[in-house]
Amino acid sequence: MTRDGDEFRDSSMGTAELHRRLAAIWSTPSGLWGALSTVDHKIIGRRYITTAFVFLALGGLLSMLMRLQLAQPEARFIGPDRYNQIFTMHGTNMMFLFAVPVMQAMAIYLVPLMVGTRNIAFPRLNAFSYWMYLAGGLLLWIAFVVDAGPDVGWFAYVPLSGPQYGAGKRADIWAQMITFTEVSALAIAVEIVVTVFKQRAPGMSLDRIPLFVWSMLVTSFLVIMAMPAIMVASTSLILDRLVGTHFFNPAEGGDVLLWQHLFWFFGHPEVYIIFLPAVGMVSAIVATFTRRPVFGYLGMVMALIATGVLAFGLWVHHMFVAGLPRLGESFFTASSMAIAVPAGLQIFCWLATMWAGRPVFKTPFLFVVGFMVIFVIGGLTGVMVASVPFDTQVHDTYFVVAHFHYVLVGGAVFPLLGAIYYWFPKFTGRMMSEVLGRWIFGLIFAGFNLTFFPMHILGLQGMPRRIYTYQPEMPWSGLNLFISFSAVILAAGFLLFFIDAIRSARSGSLASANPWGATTLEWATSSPPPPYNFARPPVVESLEPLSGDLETLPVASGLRVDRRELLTSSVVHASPEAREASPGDSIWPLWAALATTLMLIWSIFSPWAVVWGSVPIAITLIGWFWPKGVPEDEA
Amino acid sequence: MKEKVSSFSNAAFALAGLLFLAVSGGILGWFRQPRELRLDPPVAADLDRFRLMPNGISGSPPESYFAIGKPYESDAYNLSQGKRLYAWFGCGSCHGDGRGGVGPSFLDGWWLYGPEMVSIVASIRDGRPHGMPSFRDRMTSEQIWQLAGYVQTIGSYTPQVAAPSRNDDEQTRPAENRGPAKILFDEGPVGVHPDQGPTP
Amino acid sequence: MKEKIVIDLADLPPHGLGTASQSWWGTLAFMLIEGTGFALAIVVYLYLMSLAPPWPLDAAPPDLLAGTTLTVFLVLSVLPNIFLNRWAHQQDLRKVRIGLIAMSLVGIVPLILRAFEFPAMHIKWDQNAYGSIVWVMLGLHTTHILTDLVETLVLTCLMFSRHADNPRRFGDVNDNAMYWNFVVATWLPIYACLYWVPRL
Amino acid sequence: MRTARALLLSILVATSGCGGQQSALGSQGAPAIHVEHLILGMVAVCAAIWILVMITLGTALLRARPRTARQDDGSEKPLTMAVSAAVAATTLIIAGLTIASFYTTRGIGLADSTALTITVKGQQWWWQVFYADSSTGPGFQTANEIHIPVGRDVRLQLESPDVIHSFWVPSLAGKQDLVPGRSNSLLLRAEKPGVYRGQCAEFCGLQHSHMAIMVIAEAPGAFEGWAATQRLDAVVSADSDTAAGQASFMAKPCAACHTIRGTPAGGTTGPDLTHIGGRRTIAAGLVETTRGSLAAWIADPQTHKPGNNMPMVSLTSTELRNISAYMESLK
Repeated sequence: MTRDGDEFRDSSMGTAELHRRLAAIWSTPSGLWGALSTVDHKIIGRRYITTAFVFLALGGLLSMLMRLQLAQPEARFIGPDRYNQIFTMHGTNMMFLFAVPVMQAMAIYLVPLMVGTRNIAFPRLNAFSYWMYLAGGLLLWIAFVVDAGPDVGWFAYVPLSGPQYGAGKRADIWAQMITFTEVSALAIAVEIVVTVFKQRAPGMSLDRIPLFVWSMLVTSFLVIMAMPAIMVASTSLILDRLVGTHFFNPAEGGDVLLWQHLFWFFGHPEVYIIFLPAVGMVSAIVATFTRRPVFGYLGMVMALIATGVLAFGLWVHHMFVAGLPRLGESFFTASSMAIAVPAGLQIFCWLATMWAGRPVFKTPFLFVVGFMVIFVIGGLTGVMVASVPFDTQVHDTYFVVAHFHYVLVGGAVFPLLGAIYYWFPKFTGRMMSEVLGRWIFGLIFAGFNLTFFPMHILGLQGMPRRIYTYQPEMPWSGLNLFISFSAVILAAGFLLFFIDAIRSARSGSLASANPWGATTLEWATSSPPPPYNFARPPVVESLEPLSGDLETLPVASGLRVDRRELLTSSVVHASPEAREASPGDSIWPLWAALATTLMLIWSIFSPWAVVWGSVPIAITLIGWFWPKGVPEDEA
Repeated sequence: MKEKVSSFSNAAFALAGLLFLAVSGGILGWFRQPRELRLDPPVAADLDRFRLMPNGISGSPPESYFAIGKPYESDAYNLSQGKRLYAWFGCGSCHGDGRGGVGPSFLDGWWLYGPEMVSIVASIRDGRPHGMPSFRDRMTSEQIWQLAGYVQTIGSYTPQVAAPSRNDDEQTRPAENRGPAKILFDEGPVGVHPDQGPTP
Repeated sequence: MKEKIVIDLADLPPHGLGTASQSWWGTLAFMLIEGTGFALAIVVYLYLMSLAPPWPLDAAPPDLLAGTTLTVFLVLSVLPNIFLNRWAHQQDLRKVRIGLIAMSLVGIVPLILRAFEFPAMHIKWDQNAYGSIVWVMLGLHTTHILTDLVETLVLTCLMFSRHADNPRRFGDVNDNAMYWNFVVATWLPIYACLYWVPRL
Repeated sequence: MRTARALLLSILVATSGCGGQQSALGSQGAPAIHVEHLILGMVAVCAAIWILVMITLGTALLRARPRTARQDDGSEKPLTMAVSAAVAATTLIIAGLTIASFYTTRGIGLADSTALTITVKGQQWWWQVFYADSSTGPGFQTANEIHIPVGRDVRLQLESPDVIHSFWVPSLAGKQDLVPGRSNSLLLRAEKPGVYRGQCAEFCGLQHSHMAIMVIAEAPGAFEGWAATQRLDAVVSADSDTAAGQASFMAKPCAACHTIRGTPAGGTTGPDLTHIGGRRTIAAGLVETTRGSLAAWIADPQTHKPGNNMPMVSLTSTELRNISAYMESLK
C-alpha cells in the first residue's frame, strides 16, 4: 500500500491546480470508448433523461394514432390487431419506459449533487442499469415495428396473455421487457438508497435532507419492495407459456386472479413510484419560486413515508369487479380513501407555502400551478373510484382513463416539465426560453384539460376502455371527435417543448451557477457541474445551505486528488466516516448488459438459455469486479 | 474543450445506438409475425388447388401458398387457430390429445400418409379409408390448412418456436412447443395403436 | 462562490468497513429485494394452497431425507462462515484463504443434495400448480446457492492473487459471508413451507 | 343534488334508438339507481372541494403582500392552524364518503334465492345465455340478448370458458367480471320496460369492441310469452327460398358450428341460431337484424368484425340470399 503524501491532497492546493487535477482524474475521455464506458452519474443521468423523453415522444405518437382511429365511429384507419398493440405499447411504454425511468433518471442526475457528493454509489451498476433499460426499450419497440408487439394490455391479464390465448411471442416480449426495466429500476433504487444513506455531505442530518431527496429515498424503497412482485409475475407467465407450468391454469390448481394480485401488488405502488418524485420536484420548485422554505417540512416527510406505506395496502381496488369477498373489498375502500389524507396534507402545505411566500411566476412555477389545478381533480376522482359501488360503474371505462391521466400527467408530467425548465440550466449550462415556456405551458394545460376532461363524461355515458372502435348509434362520436382535436393542441404543446429543449441546449442563453436563487446544494457548483461535481465537499449547516446572502460556502478538505475519492458519512447525522474510492470508468457494465440481454431474449425462445446464457454473464461480471490495480482499488 | 468532448461522445453514442438498433432490428425482423385476419377469397380458393400424387400421399401446394410465405406451418397465430379448430371439430374424439384412440396417433413418428402439409390437408379435406371422415363440407379451406399445420406440429420431433403452448385445461401431455413426440419417445416406445386399423 | 474550509478529512480511513462501507449497504439492499422475492414465492404457495382443499395436489408430501439433510447442513455451514467473517474482520489473510476454500467446498454440497430434492417432491413442474410453485421455489433458492458459490470461488481466486492483501478485499469477504447467511436464512421458511406445510 | 343531476344530464346527449340505452346516469334499475345517487353525491362534494382549493390557490398566489421582505416566523402559527384544520376536514370528508359507499353497497344488496337465475357465459366475442328449467317449462339457450321481467330481481350467474370478460349494462347495474375457473353472480333488476344495452368491459382480445349485449325488460306476461317461443324448436316457413336456405345451411360448414334446434344442425362453437330472426341484433350487437345485414355478415364476417371466429364461407349469391332468408325466418 502506498502511503499518500500531502502533495496528493487538496488541502493546501490552489483552486486552479485543484480543478486541473480533479478534472484529470474524473473526466470522461472523449470518443466512442469513453462514451460507452463512462460511469459519470451526470452523463448517464442526462442520457437516461433524453432516452426517456424519446420514449415519451414515441408514446405520444401512439396516442395520436389512437385518437385518429377513435375520432369517428367504425373508422378503418387501424385494425383491431394493430390497435391492440398500439394501446398496449402506449401504456407499457409510458409506464415502464418513460414515467418510472425518467423519475429515477432525474434522481441519478440530481441526488448526488443535492447531497453534495461526487458520484452516485455503485456508478458501474448505474451504467449497467442504463444499458439494460435501453435494451429493454429497444426490444419492445423493435418488436412493435416488426408487428410482434404485445397486444395484451399493459396489465397483460391472463388467460388472454397466457399460453392458450396469447399466440406467438408477443406476450413473452412484454414479460421480458418487464425484466429489463425492473432490473434497471431496482439497480437505481439501490444506488439512490446507498447514496442518500452513506454519501451525504457532512452535517446533512436527516432533518436537513432536501425534500426531493427524501421523495427519491421513499420512492427507491417502494421500488425495492414492489418490483419483485412483477418479476415473480412475469417470470411465472413466461414459465407458463414456455415450459408449461400451471400458475394461472384453473384446471390444474392455478388461478387467474393470482396474476391480478401479483400485478397490482406491484402496479399500485408503481403509481406512487411515479408520483412521489413529482412531490419532491414540486417542493423544490415551490420553495425556490415563493422565496421561502416549504411549509411543514416534517409533515411533508411524514406524508411521503405514510404514502409509501399505504401504497402497499391498496392493490385490491383494481380488482373490485373481479368477484372478491365483500368484506375484503370494504377494507380496501377504506385504505384507498385514507391515502387522500397524506396527499391532502402535501397539497395544503404547498398552499401554505405559496400563501406565506412571494410567488415569482416563472415557467417552472407555472407548471406547478397547473399541477395543483389538475392533480386535485385527479385525486378527487381517485377518491370516487375507491368506492366499490362507484367503481362498478366506472371501472374499465373512459372515466378511469381520464382519472389516471389527471393523476399521472397532472401529478407527474406537469411537475416533471416544470423540473426540466427548473434544472435545465444545471443540466446544460443554458436557460430554456421563458417566452416559449409560457406558450408551452398554456398549450399543454389547455390541451390536456380539453382532451381528458370530456373523457370523464364519456365513461359515465358507458364507453369502455381499450375498444378500437364504437358503433355510430352510440352517443360518443361528438365528444370523441372533440377530444381528438384537443389532443392536437396537447401534441402541439409537447412538440414546442421538444423544439425549445433542443434549441436551448444548443444556443440558449448561458446560465450562471444559481440562476433562480435556489438554496439547495446542486446550485453551489457551476452549471453544468464539473465531472467531480464539487472541488471540495460542501459542509451543510441548515436545511437550506445556500439561503440568505451566502458569500462563502463551508467546505471540507483532505480528500486525495490522485484517485476518485469521495466522502462517506453516517446514516443519521451524516458525520464523516471514511474517504472512499469511487470506481473509475469501465466497459464491463456494457458487456455485462449485452450478455444479460442475450440471455433474457434467448430465454423467450428456449429454457436452456438460462443455463448457457448465464455463462457469459458470469464471465462479464467477473471482468467487472476483478481488481485492475488502479488507485481506486487501494484502501 | 469540455463542450467538444461531450458533443463528440454524444455523436459516437448515437452512432452506436443506431448500429445496435439496426442489428437487433435485423434479428427480430426474422421473427416478424403479421396477422392476416381476413384471407382474400381468391387466395382462399386457390389453397384448394394443391396437387396430390395418385396414391394420395405427398404432392405440391399451389404456387400462391409459397407466395404468401407458407403461413400455416410457421405462423404462431394460424397454428393456435388450428389448435382451437382441433377442439371445435372434435378431432380429439378419435385422435385423443394426439396420441390416438380410434384414429391413429400423431406422436409415434409414423405418418400413414407422410408428414407433408398437402397430405395432411388432403386427409382432412377428403377423408381417408378406415374411418377418417371428410371435412370438405364442414370447414373452409383456410381452416383446413390451419388445422393441418397444427396437426403437423403435434408430432414434430424438433419443437417449433411458433408452435402453440399448453391449453388452460388438464395436462395430459407436454404442449406442442416442447416437442411432445420427442419427450414421450424418450420416456419409452409408443406402439401402434391396436384399434387404428391396417396401414394402407 | 468562495470556499471556506471548515473540516479536514485527511485523517479519515481511506476505505470504510462494515456499516461504513457502501457495499455493505448495497448487499443489504439486494438482500431486501431478493428477500421480498422469496416472501412472494411463499405467499404464492400459500395462496395456491388456500384454493385447493387437498394439498399437495395429486402428490404425496415430499420425502424428508434430502431436504432435511440439506437444511441441517446449511445451518451448520453458518459456523465456518462466522469464523471466516471474523478472520476477514481481523484481516488475517492466511486464515481467510483457508476459510474461503472451506466455504467453497461447503457451497458445493447443497447443490448435490438439491439434485435429490427435486425428485423427492414426487411431482414435476408441468403436472399441476403445486408442482410449478414447488419447482420454482427450489429453483429460485438453488440459483442463490449457485450465485454465492460462484462469488466465493472468485473471491478465493482473488485472495490467492496479487490483489489479496487489501482491506477492500476483506470487506468483500465480509459481504460474501453476510450473503451466505442470508441464503441460509431464506431457506428455513422455504424448507418449512415445502416440507412441513403439506403435512399439516 | 338535483341541480347537479340536471347539469350532468344536460351535458349528456339523450340516448335511445335501436342501440338501447347504455349510461351510468339515467339509470333504470335499482342497483344502478343506488350507484347513480352515490355518483352524483360524490361528484357534488368533490366539485365543492375543488372549487374551495382553487379559491385558496388563487388567493395565495395573487393576494396583496406587504412590502417588507420575508415575514417573521411568528406568522407561521395561523398557517399551522389552517393546515391542521384542512387535514382534519379532509379526514372527516373521507370518512363520510367511505360510509356513504358502504351504505350504497348495502342498499344494493344481494339477489335472494327466489330470484330468476340466468347463466351468462362470455365467449370470444359474444354472449351465451342459458335459462334454467323453471315451473313454466324447460330451459333453453340463446345468445347476445337477455329478456327479463320488469320489477323482479334477476340473478346472473357469470362464467367464462375462455378469457376474462366483464358483464356491464350500466343502466341497470354495475359491472361484474366473468373469470375462467370461477363463478360470479350479479343482481339485475329493471324498474321500467325498455331495451338496455351493455357491452364487455374487460379487454378480451381482438373484438372486445364488438361484444355488446341487449337486456330487454318487459312486463311479466310478455316475458313469459317470449320464453315460451324460445323453448320451441325452429319452424321452417313454407317459402321456397327459406327451405332452400335451410338445405344450404345444412350442406355448408354453417351447421358444424351452429345449433338450430329441430334441424340436424347441432354445432356448439358458435351462437345458437334457433330464434336468431327474433333477436334485435346480430354478431353481438354489431348491426340490426335484417335480411340485408344478415347477408352482409354471412358473406364477409372478417370485414365487419376482423378476427372473430366465424370463417368466410364461399357461397353463391343464391345460396347467400336463401340462407339470409332462412335466418330471418327463424323468429
